[in-house]
Formats: sequence, C-alpha cells, structure tokens
Amino acid sequence: MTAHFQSGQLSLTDDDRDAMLETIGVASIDELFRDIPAAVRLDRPLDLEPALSEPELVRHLEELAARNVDTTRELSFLGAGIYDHYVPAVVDVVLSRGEFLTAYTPYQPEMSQGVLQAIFEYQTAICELTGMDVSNASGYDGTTVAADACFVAKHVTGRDKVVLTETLAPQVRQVVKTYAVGFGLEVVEVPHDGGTTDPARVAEAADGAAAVLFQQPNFFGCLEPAPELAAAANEAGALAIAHVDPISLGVLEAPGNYGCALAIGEGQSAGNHQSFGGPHYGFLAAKDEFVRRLPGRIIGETTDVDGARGFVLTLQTREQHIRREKATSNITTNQTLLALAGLAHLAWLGPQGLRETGETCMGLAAYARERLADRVLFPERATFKEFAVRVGRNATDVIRDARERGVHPGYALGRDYPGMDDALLVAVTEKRTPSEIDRLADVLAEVDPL
Amino acid sequence: MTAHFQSGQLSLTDDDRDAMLETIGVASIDELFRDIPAAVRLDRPLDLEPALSEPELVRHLEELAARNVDTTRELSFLGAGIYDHYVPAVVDVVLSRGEFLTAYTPYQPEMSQGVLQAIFEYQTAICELTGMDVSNASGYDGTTVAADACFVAKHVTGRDKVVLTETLAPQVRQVVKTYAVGFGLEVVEVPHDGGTTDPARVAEAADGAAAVLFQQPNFFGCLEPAPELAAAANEAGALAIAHVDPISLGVLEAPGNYGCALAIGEGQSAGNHQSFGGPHYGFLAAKDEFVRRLPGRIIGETTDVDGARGFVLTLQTREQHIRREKATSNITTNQTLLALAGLAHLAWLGPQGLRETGETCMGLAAYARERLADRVLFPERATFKEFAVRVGRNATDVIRDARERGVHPGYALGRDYPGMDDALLVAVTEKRTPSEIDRLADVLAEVDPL
Amino acid sequence: MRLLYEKSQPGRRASTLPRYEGLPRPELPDELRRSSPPRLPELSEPELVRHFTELTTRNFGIDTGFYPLGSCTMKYNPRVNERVVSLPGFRDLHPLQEEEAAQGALELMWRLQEILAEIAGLPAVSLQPAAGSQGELTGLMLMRAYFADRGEERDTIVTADTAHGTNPASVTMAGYRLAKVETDARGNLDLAHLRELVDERTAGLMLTNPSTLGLFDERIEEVARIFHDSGALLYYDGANLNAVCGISRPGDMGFDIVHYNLHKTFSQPHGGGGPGGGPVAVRERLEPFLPVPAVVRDGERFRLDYDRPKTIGKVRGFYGPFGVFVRSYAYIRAFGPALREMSETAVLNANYLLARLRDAYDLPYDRLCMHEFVLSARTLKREHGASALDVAKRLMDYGFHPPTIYFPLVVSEALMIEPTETEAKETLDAFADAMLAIAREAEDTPELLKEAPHGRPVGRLDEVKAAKRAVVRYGFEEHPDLAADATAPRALEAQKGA
Amino acid sequence: MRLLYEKSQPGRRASTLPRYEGLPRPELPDELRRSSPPRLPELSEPELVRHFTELTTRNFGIDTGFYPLGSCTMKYNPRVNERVVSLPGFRDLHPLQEEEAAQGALELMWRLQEILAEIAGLPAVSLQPAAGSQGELTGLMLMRAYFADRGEERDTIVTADTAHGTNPASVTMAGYRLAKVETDARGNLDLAHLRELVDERTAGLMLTNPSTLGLFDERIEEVARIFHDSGALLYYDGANLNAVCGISRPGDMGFDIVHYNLHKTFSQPHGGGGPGGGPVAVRERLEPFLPVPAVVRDGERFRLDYDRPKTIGKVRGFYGPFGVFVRSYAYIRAFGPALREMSETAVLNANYLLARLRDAYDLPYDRLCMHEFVLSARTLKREHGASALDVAKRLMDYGFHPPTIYFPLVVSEALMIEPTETEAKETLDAFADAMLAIAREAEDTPELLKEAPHGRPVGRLDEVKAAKRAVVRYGFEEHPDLAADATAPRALEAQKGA
Ligand SMILES: Cc1ncc(COP(=O)(O)O)c(C=O)c1O
Ligand SMILES: Cc1ncc(COP(=O)(O)O)c(C=O)c1O
Repeated sequence: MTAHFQSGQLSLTDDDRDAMLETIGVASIDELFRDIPAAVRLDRPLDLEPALSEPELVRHLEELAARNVDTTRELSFLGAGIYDHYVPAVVDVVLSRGEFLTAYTPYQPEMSQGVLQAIFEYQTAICELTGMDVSNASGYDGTTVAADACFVAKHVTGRDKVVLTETLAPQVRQVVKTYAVGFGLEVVEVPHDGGTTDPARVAEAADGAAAVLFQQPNFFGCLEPAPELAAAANEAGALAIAHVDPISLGVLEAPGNYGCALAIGEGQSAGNHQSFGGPHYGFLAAKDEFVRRLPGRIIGETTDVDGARGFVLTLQTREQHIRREKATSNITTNQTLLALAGLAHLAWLGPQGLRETGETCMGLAAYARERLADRVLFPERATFKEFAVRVGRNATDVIRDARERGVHPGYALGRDYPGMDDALLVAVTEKRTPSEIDRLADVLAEVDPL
Repeated sequence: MTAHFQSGQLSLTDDDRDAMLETIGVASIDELFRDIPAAVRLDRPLDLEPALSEPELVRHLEELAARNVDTTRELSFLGAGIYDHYVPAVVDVVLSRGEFLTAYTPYQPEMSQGVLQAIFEYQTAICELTGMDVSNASGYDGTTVAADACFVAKHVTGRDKVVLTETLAPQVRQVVKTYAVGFGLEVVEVPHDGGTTDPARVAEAADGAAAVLFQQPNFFGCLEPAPELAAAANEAGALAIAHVDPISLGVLEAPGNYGCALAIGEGQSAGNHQSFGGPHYGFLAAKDEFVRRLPGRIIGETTDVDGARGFVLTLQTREQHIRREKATSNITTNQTLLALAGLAHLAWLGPQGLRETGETCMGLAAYARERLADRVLFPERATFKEFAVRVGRNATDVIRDARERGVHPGYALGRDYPGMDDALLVAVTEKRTPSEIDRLADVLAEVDPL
Repeated sequence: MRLLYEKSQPGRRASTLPRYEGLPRPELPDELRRSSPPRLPELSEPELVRHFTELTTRNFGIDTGFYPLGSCTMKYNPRVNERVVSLPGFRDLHPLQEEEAAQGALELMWRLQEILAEIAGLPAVSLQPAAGSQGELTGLMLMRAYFADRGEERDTIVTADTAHGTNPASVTMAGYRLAKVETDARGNLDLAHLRELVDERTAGLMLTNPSTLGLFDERIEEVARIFHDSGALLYYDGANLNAVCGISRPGDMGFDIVHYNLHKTFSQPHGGGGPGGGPVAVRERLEPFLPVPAVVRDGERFRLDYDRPKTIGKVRGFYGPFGVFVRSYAYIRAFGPALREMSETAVLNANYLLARLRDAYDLPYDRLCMHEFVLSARTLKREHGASALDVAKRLMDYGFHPPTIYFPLVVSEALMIEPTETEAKETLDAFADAMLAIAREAEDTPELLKEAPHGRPVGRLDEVKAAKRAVVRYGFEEHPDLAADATAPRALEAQKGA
Repeated sequence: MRLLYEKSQPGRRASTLPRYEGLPRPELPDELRRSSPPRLPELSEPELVRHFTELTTRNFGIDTGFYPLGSCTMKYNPRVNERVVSLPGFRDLHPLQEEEAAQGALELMWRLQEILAEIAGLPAVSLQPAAGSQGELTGLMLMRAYFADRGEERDTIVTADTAHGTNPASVTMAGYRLAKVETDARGNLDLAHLRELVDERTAGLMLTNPSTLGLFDERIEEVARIFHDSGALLYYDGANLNAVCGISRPGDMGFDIVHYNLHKTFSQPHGGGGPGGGPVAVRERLEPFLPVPAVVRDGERFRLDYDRPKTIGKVRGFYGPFGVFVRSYAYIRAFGPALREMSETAVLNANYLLARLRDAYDLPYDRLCMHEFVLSARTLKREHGASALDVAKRLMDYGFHPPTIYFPLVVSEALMIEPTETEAKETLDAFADAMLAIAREAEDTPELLKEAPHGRPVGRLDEVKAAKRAVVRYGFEEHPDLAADATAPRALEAQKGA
C-alpha cells in the first residue's frame, strides 16, 4: 500500500480500505476507475500547491484578508447596491447551526421541517414588506431576480419587450440584457430627468412591453414617482415591477400598494454582510395571479397523517426537476441560508425597528445632505439613504485622496454613467454617526475645496 | 404608566405588565418591593453611562479591542503559562451551540446527558494524559488546582506543610500561599540550581510535608528530573504532585507513571484562546485512592430504568451542596465549557497529533535555541517549548525596542525572579515558523547586540 | 411548532437601535410614505433565539448524520472554512472598494481561477455564476455568442435522457431547442442515436460525466469526436466532478465548457438550499465571451478586467458569491494535489456500498460505479407494493437522510446513493444494514414502510394538498385551517433530491 | 450514544498540522520520554463534529427553553456578547502583553470595576475571583487579613440556615469556625438567635439578601447593627443581586464585602457548569487587602497596580476571567441605569408565577417574593407520595427544565423557582399550567410523576449506583458493564440546583 494522504476529513483507515476493496472484489483503488479510457486520464499529479495543514491554512487566509481594507478599518460611505447596515447577532444563530448550514434543499420534508418552516416565515415577511401575495424562497441576487421577473412577464403577457429605467442599478440592467438574448426579449431603456424618471417617457416606452422595471429608491438614491411609473406601465398592459430595498420598506410604500405586479430586490441590506458582493439573496414576490409562473422554490403549508401542520416544497410543477424544458426557470440551488439570515434580521427589527432604521438612515442622510449642501447633485429630489454629489474633478481622484485620510467618500458614478465623472454616490446607513458625517464633510472639503 | 426601557432582552409588553400586576394583586411594580426598608433603598438612578443599542455596543467594544495588540497583530514569543497554540475550528462547535453554552451545571441528568457525557469523556482524556485514575470536571485554572491539591494532601496525610519548587510558576506559588493561610499550611520553597530542582534539596524539605509540588516542564521551560523529585517526596511520605502542560504529554512521561499521587495543570494550551488570561480551566487528576477527597464535580456512569447507560454528577457527598462545611472544597461553578473545548482539541489531535504537536514545539524551540545559542541561560538543561535567554540590559527595555520592530521577544523573568532582570523567557509553539524564529533572532541581534 | 407570527405580541421587540437627537426629519411625499406597517413578527430576542434554535432541531444536516443524497455530494463541510470566511477582511469588504484596497480578495479569486482551470484542464475561468444551473445557462450563452461571432446558425442542444432537470431548463432559457439522446444498455450514451441527432444545426452537447447513473461514459472520446466533427461544442455539467478530480479532466475528455458546483465538489455548505457557486471554465477560443469582469494579474498586482469586447455581459452582480470562493479555496488548499485521494475515496465508498446492497435491490446497470450509484426498488414495488418513496421514508426511522429518489428518470423506482469520501466505513455499514433490513421489512411488514416515517417531528406529509391549496404565506386572521379538510396524505412519487 | 473512545479507530485522525523539514530533533532522556501514548480518541473531523453536535441535542439550555433553576438566574444570554468576546483584540491577547499594548483590555476592566462599585454601593473592586464561591473565600480571607492587621482574634463566621452550601464550605476553607443562625417564621433572620451568637470572637456574617427563600430581610439594618456594634463585618453573597440592581445596594444595607456572580446577574453563559466570575467589592478600610493586581487609571492611561503591601495575594492566575468581563461589561452597557428595570421585571415575573402557583403547592412563607420563591411539595408527598423530585422529573415531560429542588434546606420538599426577567408572560403561563397539571396528576395518576421523565434521551437515572460503582472514566477493554447489576434506579432526593 502506498502511504495515504493525511486528511482530517477522510475517515477511512488503511484497514478499512483493504476490507472494502475485498468486499468490492477488486485488488486496488485504481481498478475502480477501469471504465475511464486511458487517453482521458490524467497521468500526472494535479499541478497545485502542496496541501496546507489547518493552522497554515488559517494563517494564509488571514494574510489574504489582511490585505483588504474592510468597513471595520475605514470609514466608508460606499453603497451603490451593497450597504454597511448593522447585522444583528441573532443572525449568527441561523448561520452557525449545523442543522441549517449543512442541509441540502428540503426535498424530504419530514427531515427538513426546520428549514421549511423558516422559509415559509421568510416568504411571509417578504410578502408583508412588499405588499404581495406570494414570494419565492429566494433568487441568486438582486440582478438575477430582475431577469427572472422579465421571464415571468414575457410568459404572462406574451410580449417580447421590456422597459428598464436608466436609474435602475447598472448591473441589474446588464444582467437583464444578458438574459434577454436567450429569452428573446428586446430591452429598452428610459433615461432619467434630473435624477428620476418621467412617467410620460415610461408611458411612451411601455407600449407593447411585457414589463416596466424601475427601482425605488433609484440608483442615485432618489425617490421615483413610483405610483405614476406603475400606472404608466399598467396602462400599457405591461407588468409594473419595482426593484426595492427591503430596509426602506418600513418608511416607503409597499409596491403591492401602488399597482405593481411583482416586487423584487437585493436582500443584502437585510441580514447579510457585504462579503465583497456575495453570497446574498435576491427576493421575488408577486400578486397571486402569477403564482404558477414564478421561478424557484416555494414552500407551502400542508398536514401530515395526523392532521398536524407541516411544510413542503410546493407547486413543483413549475420547476426544472419536474417540468424540465417546460419549467419556469432552471434554478435549483438558491440562497436559502442568506434569506433566512434576512428573516432573522427582519424579525429582530420587527415593524417598529424597521421603521426606526429607515428613519435613522433618512435622518442621517438628510444631515449629510445638509453638510454637503453645496455639492448635492439633484437637490430637488427626495432621497432615502443615498444621494449623489458633485466634486470638482474626477471622482476617482477624490476617492483616492479621501481614502488617504481614512474616509471612503462613496462610489464614482462615472464608472457607469458617461458624463458623470465628477459625481459621487454617498450612502449613509444607520451605522454611521453624525460625527462621522462631519468627518466626511471635512475630508471632502480638504481634498476637493469648492 | 411610565414609559418602559426598550430592551430586546425583556419580553413583557405593557399589557402583560398590567395583567400580571392584577393577578398578583398589587397596583404597581414599586409595591413588589415593599419589604425593602426605605433607608436601604437607592433613591436615585444608578450613576451609569446611558444604555447602548446593539450596534453602538459592538462599535464600542470594537474600539476597545482595537487598542490591544493581540498575537494576530504582532509576532509574539510570550508564554510563561499562557500559550499561542493553534485552537482548531472544531472547538467552535462546542463553544457555539446554545445547548451547551447556555446550560447550567447538570444537576438534572436527564436534561443534561450531552454535557455529562462530554465531561466523562474529558475526565477520561485527562486520566489518559496524566496516567491517573480519576479527574474532576475542572478547576478554575492552573493556580487554584494547586491550592486544591494542597488541601487534598493536607487531609490525606494529616500534615501541615507543603513544599513548592521555586521553578513552579510564580503565580501558582502565590495562590497556594494565599490559600495556605486558611488551610493552616506552612509553605516552604526550594530554590533551583541552574534552572532545575535538585532532588536532594527536595528530599530535605519534604520531611514532614503533606506534599511536594513541582512543575514539568518548569517555569523556565527546563525539564525537571521529575521521577527523582517524585521519589524524594514519596520517600518522605509526602504526596508528589506534578503541575504539567497538557500539550507536552504526547512526548513527556505521564506523572502517573513516575510516582505522582496527583497531576494538575493549566488547561489553556489545550483548546483555549489566550483571552488575556481567562477564562481557562485547571485540571486535577489523581490516583484512585484519593477519589473521595477530591474537590469539584465528578461525573460517573450509571444506568436508567431500562438499563440504558447514562451519566450523573457523582460522589456528591464530597461537595458543598451536600456536605456544606465538611465538603472537600467550596467549588461549584467551575470551567466546564473551557474543559470541553479542551476535550474537542485533544480529540481533534488524537494520540498521533498530540505527539506531533509536541515534537514540532520541541523542534522549533530547539531551532530557536540554536539561533540564540549565545544567549541561552541554562544551556545544560533539556527544554520543551520554552527557554530562558540572557540579554545585555534590562529585559523590559529589550522588549520595548523589539516590539517597536514588530516582535514581542518573550517574558521578562525579572518581574518574578530577583536578579534575573536581564533574562527573557521565550516560548515557541507549533504556530511559529522557522522564518519567524529567524526574525526573532535578527531583531534581538539588532536591539541587543552581544 | 408555532410560527414566528403566531408568537408575535404587539409592542414586543428584539432590536435596540441608535437614535440621534436633532437630525433633520425629511418629509416624504404622501404617496411614497408607507401606508400601513408590514406585519413583521414582534418578539423579544430570547424568544427569537429559541425559535430559531428549535427550528434547527427539526432539521437534518450533514452535521446530524449520513446524507447520501445522490448528485448532491453531501460531504463534510470543514468548520475551519466557516472561521476564515468570517474574517472581517472578507466579511465586511465592500465589493466596490478600490482595487488597491482589495488585493487579498482579488488574489484569492485569481488563485481560485487558476486552480479550477488546472482541475478542469481548461485555461480560462469565470467565477461569476451563482450556482450550477446558472453555470449551465452561462455556458449556453457562451455557445450562442461564440456561434454568433462566427456567423453560424445553430439552434439545438443535445442532452442525455439521464440529464438533470436543470439541463433542459437551461436550454429553454437560453433560447435553444432541445434534443434528447438515449442511454444504452451499459449506461453509456447511445452512439447510434447520437449520430442521428447531431447535424449542422447542433450547437452542442450538455453532459454529466460520470453520468447521473454514476457511470463514466466509456466512449467519451467518440462522443466528443461526433460533436467536434460537426463543429459543435461540448458542455460538461460538473455536478459529478467529485468522482474524477485529479483522475480525469473534462478538458482532456474533450469538453469545451465546464461548470463546477462549488457547493458539491468543493464543500461550500448548502445551507438548506443555497448558497452555491457555479464557476465556468472554457477553452481558449471561448474565453473572449466570458462574463465581465475577470480577475487578472499584472505582476504583483491583481485587478478586475472589464475589457472583453465580446463578453456575453454580466450574469449576476459584482464578481460572484465571494464567500463561497473563500470556503472553496480553503477547502482545495487543504488537499492540494491530494484532491485525487478525495475522489478515489469517494469512489471507493460508493463501490463498497454498492457491493453491500446489490443483491437486495435491483441494479439496472451492472458495472463498477464512480462516486455514486443508482439502484431500483422496482422488485419491492411489484412484489410488496413498497416504493422507492416508502424505502426513503423508512430510512428516516433508522436515522439516515434518504438518498435521491425517482431520478434519473430512466430508472424506475430509482434510489440514487452518493456516500461521499468523508464517511467512515462504520457509517456505510450501518446504512447498508438499514437498507437490507428495510428490504426484509418490505417483505414481512410492508406497512412499516408505507406508514413511515414514525420518529420525525411530523408524519408523512400531504404534498398533493399543499399544491392544491397553495398556502404559501401566513394569512394572519384569515389563515386557513388545513387540518379541517382531511384526506389521506399523498406524498408524490416524484424526484426528491439532486 | 457511544463514547468518543468507543468510536475510535486506530490510525484515524482529525488533525492536520504543520511539519517542518530539517529542524533539530532534540533527544529526551529516557525516563522523561512518554512511555506509552495516551489513548486519546481517534476519529476523523466529520465524526467529531457529529459527535459533539449529537451531544448538544441531548442537552437543555436557556436557548432550548424555560430554565427556572432557582438561585442560578438563568436569564437569556445575549448573542451579541459572544460576538464581541470573539474579537481578536480580546480573544488573542496574551495576559503578559505590555500594558501600553493592552490599554483597551485594561480600560474595559477598569470601567467594569467602576460600574460594579456603583451597583454595590462600595468603592473598591477586585475582579480576580473566578466564581461566586471563590469570591466568598476571598471575602473571608479579606476579613482575616483585616482583623490580623488590627491585631484582633476573631474565629467565627455566622451563616444563615438558608445559606448556600458554598458559604459554610468557604468558612471551613478560610480556616474559620461556623455558627448558624436560624430563620424566623417570616423568613427573616431570627434576631434573638443572632444576638446570642454574635460576640467578640465573631469575624462576620455571610448573608444572601434577598435570601435563598427569595425574601428580603426586613430588618437588615438591625442585622448590620448587631455585627458592626461588635466590631464584625458583613459579607454579602451576591447570588441574588438580580433582584435589587438599582433598587437597593448591599453597601447601603450595611454590607462591607460583596461578591457578584457575573454568570448570574450579568449574563455570562454558564456553559454547562462554568465559566463564571466572582468579583468582590469592599468598603474603603478593606481595600488595602484586596488581591493584586488592581486596575488603576492614571489620567488617560490604565495600568496594573501590584503595589498593595497588605494584599492577601493572588487568588487565581492573572487578572481574573477576562472573557467573562467582556460579556458582563457588554451586558451592563446594554442596560445602563435601566438595570433597575431588569431587576423590577425579574421580581414581577417571579411574583406573577407565585400568584399563579400558590394555591396548588405549599407556600412556607406567605409574602411577596423578590426575584424567586420557594414552594414545597410536602402536601403532595404526604398525600400522594409524589415528591419534589417527582414533580421535577415530570416537568421535563412538559418541556421545561425543573426548578432547583431540596434547597434551601429549611423547606422540606422545596421547589425553588426563579423565572428571571427575560421570559415572556406566555412562557410563565405555560409553566404555571404545567405545574398545576402536575399537581392534579399527583392526585390522579401519581405513577406519571414517579416514572418520569418519559420523553428524554434517558429515563430516570440511578444516582445511588453511580456513587457506589464510581465509574468515573472510560476503562477501555476493562470497562465494566453497569447494566448487568440491575436494581430499580434510585435518584437522590437531595439538592439539585443552586
Ligand atoms: C447533475 C446536476 N446538474 C446540475 C445541477 C444544478 O446545480 P445547482 O444546484 O448548483 O444549480 C445539479 C444539482 O442540483 C445536478 O445534480
Ligand atoms: C446563593 C448562592 N451562593 C453562592 C453560590 C456560588 O456561586 P458560584 O457558583 O459562582 O461559585 C451560588 C450558586 O452557585 C448561590 O446560588
């Protein structure tokens, strides 16, 4: 026998291996691979760096982590889709328990009542937030649920065009466009007017469209005339789809209450750490009439032999594993654990805490707007937690100089919007303090005197 | 009703409070305190800083933590009783599960089989490490178990003197001396000769003593002639008590095999983070004959109604809650969770891993001794993971200068041993690397040229 | 167990939040202001912690026990990975942080790309896709862009009749037509049928190899030739990569595009449904079409490269599920070149179980298996009325998670068993003993199977009722009482798992 | 469930460790070298994780449910405290780090000292003692040093007959004689008896107030006067401080020395037995004798002060259980002055439960209670043979952890119930309902109580056999078979809890 690799994760001893090979009736492990044609076998060891022991591994990862400047090490006003909200400690319970962490999709409901009930509770929370009737168990993130929603709209309306507002997050639009090719959808974009979208322009574009997608608050942080945008869509027979921030929905109206057919969004604000952009969860909720066209897992209530309540994966005839090429989507692995972290965060907040968080974000952002009043880009517009400011030169240079002073002032809008090279998008969550905002104002004044 | 304090930890609503007061039959919460004489009531609010919300609390603690330089931020050779050993990730399972974390002492065994079985497994591991027959469920730390052991010895032998070697960790000796007053024990210390203890001196001092306590490896890191020290104690009719490092016991002989009656020690090396000195666990194990004199919890095996195995607190007639003033000790709360972390670490290591860890510590320390050969203080002595070196000036100055270069070179022995102001105690765990040792050598050469 | 909403009490709360005096209080326009608050649950924090703790006790994970859910590669998820992914330098890093302040994260991604390329035997990797099924869709989009770029019109994708449901579903989402090739009696693709199907309209093949039957296609070279000869591409569904790491590489088998399931082969915990990660690797000629951004290395510096004019665009936000990358990277680094032993052990474990079970259940394809194998309960069903579903439910009483059932579709009453490499022989033996006992019970006391499970928090659940009633959220005062409409519960004899 | 050692297989292991080539390999002298390896268990990491996970499922904590174990203050342990205690700046800080590089830790300790002093109404605090019982011993050592310093010879400590066992045990360990004062019919100290006991040999009193009966001594001022008049000191066992934070301070009651149980009042999780923390606070004249080091503040700088010539020395290593300080500090900062509401709510919850239960069980002292109360099952026992032990075991079937039983000793068949402030009214009601149901069961079907518990991982366990056989470690090949000697299991009707 050759010496076996020492791994704490493999459980067989040499004796085990010998006994097992004997039971199988082969002489060596190699023989187990006899069906693999010689020509397609790898005849050398993988060219990978040598194995690291657990202490070495931790050390190596610590070194990599130390070469990142995270938001515990730098005062940051970065947002643009991912936000430094406070993630409460109860979330750790959901994330750390092996029974949740190491479970697969709850195909066998009797083994999985914990996750199933939790998702049912999550679906309820999302419906409550958005004013919708049904939510799926999560999509990949806030971009892919937008593509999903377009697919729903296409099938529901039989139309093959979707309208996106330009104030919808750039990467959401990019992903929709990528998917649209396969969906056979034309994508039309409606430019903004001074930071928000003109309902009249939407009305025009929506003609013959399957859906109109807009974001509230929009990518610039401004509040769209969302009810009017939805009305414009509805009048054209297109589905109104709002892309919303869950943490805003204690203070901002629920899309279900102003005419939207679907509400979608990036869940990260509720319960997820920033994690360099993922994994997070996308949420997707709809009015009842669309339930059988929705993509992804949906958990439903039922009863067992004794009439006791239980939960199961339901309406599976929408799904790939039952319907295959006729499915409403190809999704299977989704973002359950992140969504459950979201549930824990939302339950921790409760209706009261959610409203207070929204108010604090708004109040702090308003204070920041005051402090940066001379720079505010769309001073006419109401905002929630984020707003754009103008700087006197290329925003990326301003960011560099401000970071040298320990403050990341925000996102350079020019990366996505041509002609906005001198604009910064500033995000203010409830974790920021008035004195930190003062510091931002001071540093900006220093590196970019007006 | 006055407005109640907002706390996520209190579960009563205003309605609950009203209903409860009514059931009790009082008009106000104040009335519940009517038995407290007015003169001893506090007639003002506590003079404490205002409550912090959870996000503020985390921020505040993060700021405090950031003002400490921990061993992830500085290359450190500090030891002297607490060591930067690798704590494996499986330990997190034991520490994070609420069923263990938030349980009390397992008084009701049917509710507590998890903790009880785990402690039984811990007791077994300690017995195996030390070569003893019985272990308690843990003491407070490596100092108090020494006092406990003296109390056992006093009762077993009926004698009222204990002998401590000077190479026993200073704080262990200090704690024994503090307790000795109440125990009515005289404490005699035996000085070292060139880093270790002369058995002849011990033989002399042990006359009429209840116990001889020595440490292996000793505080200077040197290996004592432990079997001879034990023999000297035994010859005098005193109990031989070894204070040992659990992580050394894969390579060093078990005290039970060289004549010790008890083995005790600081458990931190096995499974506990440094945590600025606590909480950790002390272990205490003994030969069978002493079992009914041992202090603290002991878990025993038994059976239930159906003959199924179960575990319970046992031999409780030793303990304060049953025997009160006649108890072997006053201990009740101990260090169970830390001891279970120790069990997890030891089980992760297994016999093989424990030996390898010991060998690696020894090998790295030997390499460090080579690199610092000119400075080694007791070059004649064998050492395990720690050794003393001499520097050219006050060691605390050398530490200051080395730390400015990012290396903490070790502990200033002069803090405990008069006349050793120019000595440093250098600890090398398996987490250190040869190149880090080179760095230590370089920095020492720089700040303290020979 | 009651729902959070049923435990809710008005006025109770768990959260405490900072409040600042004297901030401006901007007024919202009426029509944008929340009209009535969402009915989120109102509980104190102790109640919340107990609720979630209790929920977990009603769930089974790998940490609970053996989980041989075929095709899902339910291996042990090393705890150390949870530790490293929680380092603030990873966890609290904003994705739009300046590149020079995210070098560690970029380096990790770059290294993972390199490693995955070596494992697949294909040079270019995109980490972006969020899961296997998105990897598939991405792969098909790449094909589409590639052929469009070449001016070729190809509209059909061939999949195997053993394919996972995501394969045909992805084909549809990518706007392709589906053609299905049959499996022959040995469990390989039927070459004759394949030759019939493939023509100049064929864009490519999607194949899992080893297949979902756990069998390596012995004529994979010929399969590749058929497609390449007609100018089509081959897509490798990497769900079964756990069988062949370091043993045989998809690129060497002839595949042009591969996806990995980081949550299967590389140990990202599946979290009760996700997250996962589905990177894709491709041959050089497909690289220009990969999603943006790529992580590239310039000397000692790592950066995000958006300069790919032919890119299909983005398939999800930012750079993919970064936390998943951290775990999978750590996982792979713990093995290094010994990933081969990981796969060898997985295959050994599967064959051992197969050897122990082959006489008690039907074995549709009598070959050595790879990392998993498929049995059938068709004889039990025919002779004793005990279906694969009943066997699965009865396994719960023995303390095991059932295998995947009713998949792949080509095997009736399928039981698809994947033990993975991390299980001990004792565990495999205990599972085999249970399976053998159940086969005997099917003969002697079949009602034990049909009424199973007996020892779980709920009995067998009525999936038909769930679908009919479609109660998919709590309805507060109007919540229906499902217990009222009493029928014998019907669980679906349909795919569960994979 | 099998033991780790019974799952062990030679050659298996969980750990991977760094190995360095070319290091020196020092030879150990033969007699110091390990002769035979310790038989630690040999398992893989997946097996280890499953083992510990399964063990936890056989354990009940506050996170599982209601835990009204009297005297133990089993309140909710905020999760955020586990988060902050894990910050590397705390967790990985060496205790001998230079002071200038440990300012955050020292400041935290200093702040905690200040806070505890304010809560007790006593000026000087030592954080060093590891638990309440060590706090007691420390307190007694302080008395001894104080009197020695004054040249007074006093050798007796008075404790109440309701005292916790640690009190008399500490008295012995401190080398004092014990005198016991009785409790009067209202549950206060019997003043007449007290006056008899106290003389010039009396060093002091140890008292819990509210007492272990949950009753505040209405004549505490007079009690203090008796001791102070004879030159003796008063020690406050702070185990019940949860009743009176911000309401009444031990220092104001006349106590000279106080210990806190950080793991009770201030929410350090008890971890199945520990860790805890038992700081002591004292009046000015006792400060010189406190353990070293103290944490002191010099302007903006914090340092350890060893310069206390009259110190009793050290009572444990370093500065005390620092991690416990972090949690307790965080806990207190989350309340601030509203600690008073914490105590008020604890007392409200206890009185509510008392009101609901007072008719079904005997109530030995008919007063409003403080944070806990003591009932007796003596009528149930006399009339139906159902003891406090049986009631306790039966509560398990209802999903509750039993209260403390058979303590305090002055109440026969005692049930000592402490709900704490974190419980919801619904939980209290459910518990009261269960207690009432059990009282009825004791009449109707007493065997339900006597054979309880029915739904736990094990049935009622034989404590007598355990003590007799004293199997206190696994014996490998020689491990005895305890099932062989079959007797009806006898659980001890003795103190369980507190
Ligand atoms: C064979 C096969 N292909 C594709 C997938 C889809 O992968 P994912 O769940 O990552 O989307 C799976 C698993 O779900 C699978 O087993
Ligand atoms: C009244 C009383 N005094 C003292 C103690 C001893 O405290 P500790 O367990 O912290 O040593 C306890 C609890 O155990 C107690 O309840």
